[in-house]
Amino acid sequence: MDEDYKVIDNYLMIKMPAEIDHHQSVDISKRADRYIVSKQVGNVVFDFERTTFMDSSGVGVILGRYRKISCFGGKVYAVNAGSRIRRLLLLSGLENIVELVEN
Amino acid sequence: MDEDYKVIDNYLMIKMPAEIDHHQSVDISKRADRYIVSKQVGNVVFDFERTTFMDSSGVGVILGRYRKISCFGGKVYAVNAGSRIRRLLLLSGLENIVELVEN
Amino acid sequence: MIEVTEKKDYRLVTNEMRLEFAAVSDNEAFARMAVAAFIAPLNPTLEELSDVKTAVSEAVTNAIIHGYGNRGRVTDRVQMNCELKGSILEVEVVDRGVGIEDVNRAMEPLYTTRPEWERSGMGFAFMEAFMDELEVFSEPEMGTTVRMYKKIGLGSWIVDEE
Amino acid sequence: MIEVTEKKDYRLVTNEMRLEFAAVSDNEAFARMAVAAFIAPLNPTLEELSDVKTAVSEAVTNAIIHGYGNRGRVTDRVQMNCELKGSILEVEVVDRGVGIEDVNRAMEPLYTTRPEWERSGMGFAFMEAFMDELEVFSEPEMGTTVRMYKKIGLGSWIVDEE
Ligand SMILES: Nc1ncnc2c1ncn2[C@@H]1O[C@H](COP(=O)(O)OP(=O)(O)O)[C@@H](O)[C@H]1O
Ligand SMILES: Nc1ncnc2c1ncn2[C@@H]1O[C@H](COP(=O)(O)OP(=O)(O)O)[C@@H](O)[C@H]1O
Repeated sequence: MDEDYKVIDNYLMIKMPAEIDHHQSVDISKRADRYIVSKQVGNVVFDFERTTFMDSSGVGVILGRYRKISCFGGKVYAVNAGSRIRRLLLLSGLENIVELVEN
Repeated sequence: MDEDYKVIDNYLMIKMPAEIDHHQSVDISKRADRYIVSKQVGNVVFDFERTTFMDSSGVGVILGRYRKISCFGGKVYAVNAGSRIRRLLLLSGLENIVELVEN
Repeated sequence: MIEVTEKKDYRLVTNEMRLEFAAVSDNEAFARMAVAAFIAPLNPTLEELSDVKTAVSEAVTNAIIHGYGNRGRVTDRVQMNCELKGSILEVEVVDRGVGIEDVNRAMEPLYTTRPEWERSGMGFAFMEAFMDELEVFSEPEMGTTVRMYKKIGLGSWIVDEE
Repeated sequence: MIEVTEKKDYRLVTNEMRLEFAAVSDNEAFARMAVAAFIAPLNPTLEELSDVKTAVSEAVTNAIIHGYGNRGRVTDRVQMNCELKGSILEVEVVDRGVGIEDVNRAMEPLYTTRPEWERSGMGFAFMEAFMDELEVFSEPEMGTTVRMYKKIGLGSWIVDEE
């Protein structure tokens, strides 16, 4: 839902859904890009507070946003990423791409 | 588990499981009857506090205990029965057999 | 006699699954969780979820204990076929077990052939109470098919029928 | 060539289910909930549950989007067969889609033929990471079978193999 997307200064904050699979990912990417383009945000923050499941499709969403914004110097951040999601990011080699924000 | 079965005076109190289907019912009836016989209890109290699912097998458990104890003047009671379980009991015509205890 | 399998018009079907599982009592819970997961995208109410799970639990339990005589063999199979046409759920539970001699009698509330297993005789009555429609096809020695329909969620009852 | 179907020794099988569903993306969640419900009686740890759900989600997603080209047709079918031998889970995900030209290459981490769909190329890598064993059988134009094994819960790894 759109209340899960908030622009604060130069940051797009996305409250990720409970389950992030291919079905959900398509929708997240589409919405995120609409904000990135229309509000000209430079950075994206993924909030995993609610997330209880993620597969490699979620990795694709993060990588895809990174590719869109990194050429303009933007960064991607992950907040509330539990040990499971950290492990998926590590396995995918995203440790140098996603900045993990400790809570 | 056996901590779900307690004898207090002449009452066997059974904490019913989260899901009461045929698979579970066989076990409940067996355990209950062991207590009824060995401790000579006259009445049975079914506590549905934890129960989120019940099908007609649960009706069979209640009826079965009723048949075992009613000839000696015993009664069966239901506590913490939510609207769903009340509806199942009503549909099965158990309203005159089971005493619903309000909490 | 009513044909149990007919040619399907896939233009109306929005989702479908066919599940086959061993006739063992662990799978009673499995089957109702599977149907619950299948209808989850329709955003069913809690009551609709309970209704469907109860009806499926009754039909699957019957297949396992009556159809296959409660013998717990992994090679005895129960089928559960689910289909969505918009917001209409169709569930079919099929066994190749002993079948039912007199379906009308079997469907009477409180009628059971297994009082010694503490069956209450309320299985078919619950299926009727909690689903919108119930059909039972059975033949002795051939098996039993229970077919049930229910409208889920907020959609309207729009099944084209010719 | 390795045979995908072989004669089964049912003495070792403690439970089995075969699920067939439409290749639509709603069923990614459905398939992983179904496998979770199937292994529930083994009392899996939360980590084991996540591992199995992730691996199944990868395999089923691949069948839907790569095997059947993401076209969302209800008549395209994915099969998921699950079997328990004691505490060993076997999951097989089968599609009759386009198949894979070079399986070894497909299994390399980060390799994907669909960067335009933002696939990360980590699907097979996750299946390998989260399951104990992974086998992939595929033939162009015939389809793909992914078979995975994992020991669940506290039991020991006791599969007789001849
Ligand atoms: N799948 C089936 N195969 C054979 N017999 C069945 C089947 N389902 C129901 N029956 C018969 O119908 C009777 C009534 O079924 P039901 O209303 O579900 O009550 P119950 O399961 O409590 O006996 C059963 O006792 C059984 O004789
Ligand atoms: N079921 C399948 N049918 C056809 N091709 C497949 C299938 N599964 C995987 N592939 C091929 O293998 C590649 C790698 O798969 P995977 O590691 O899961 O990564 P991804 O799904 O992110 O592309 C895919 O891009 C695709 O070309």
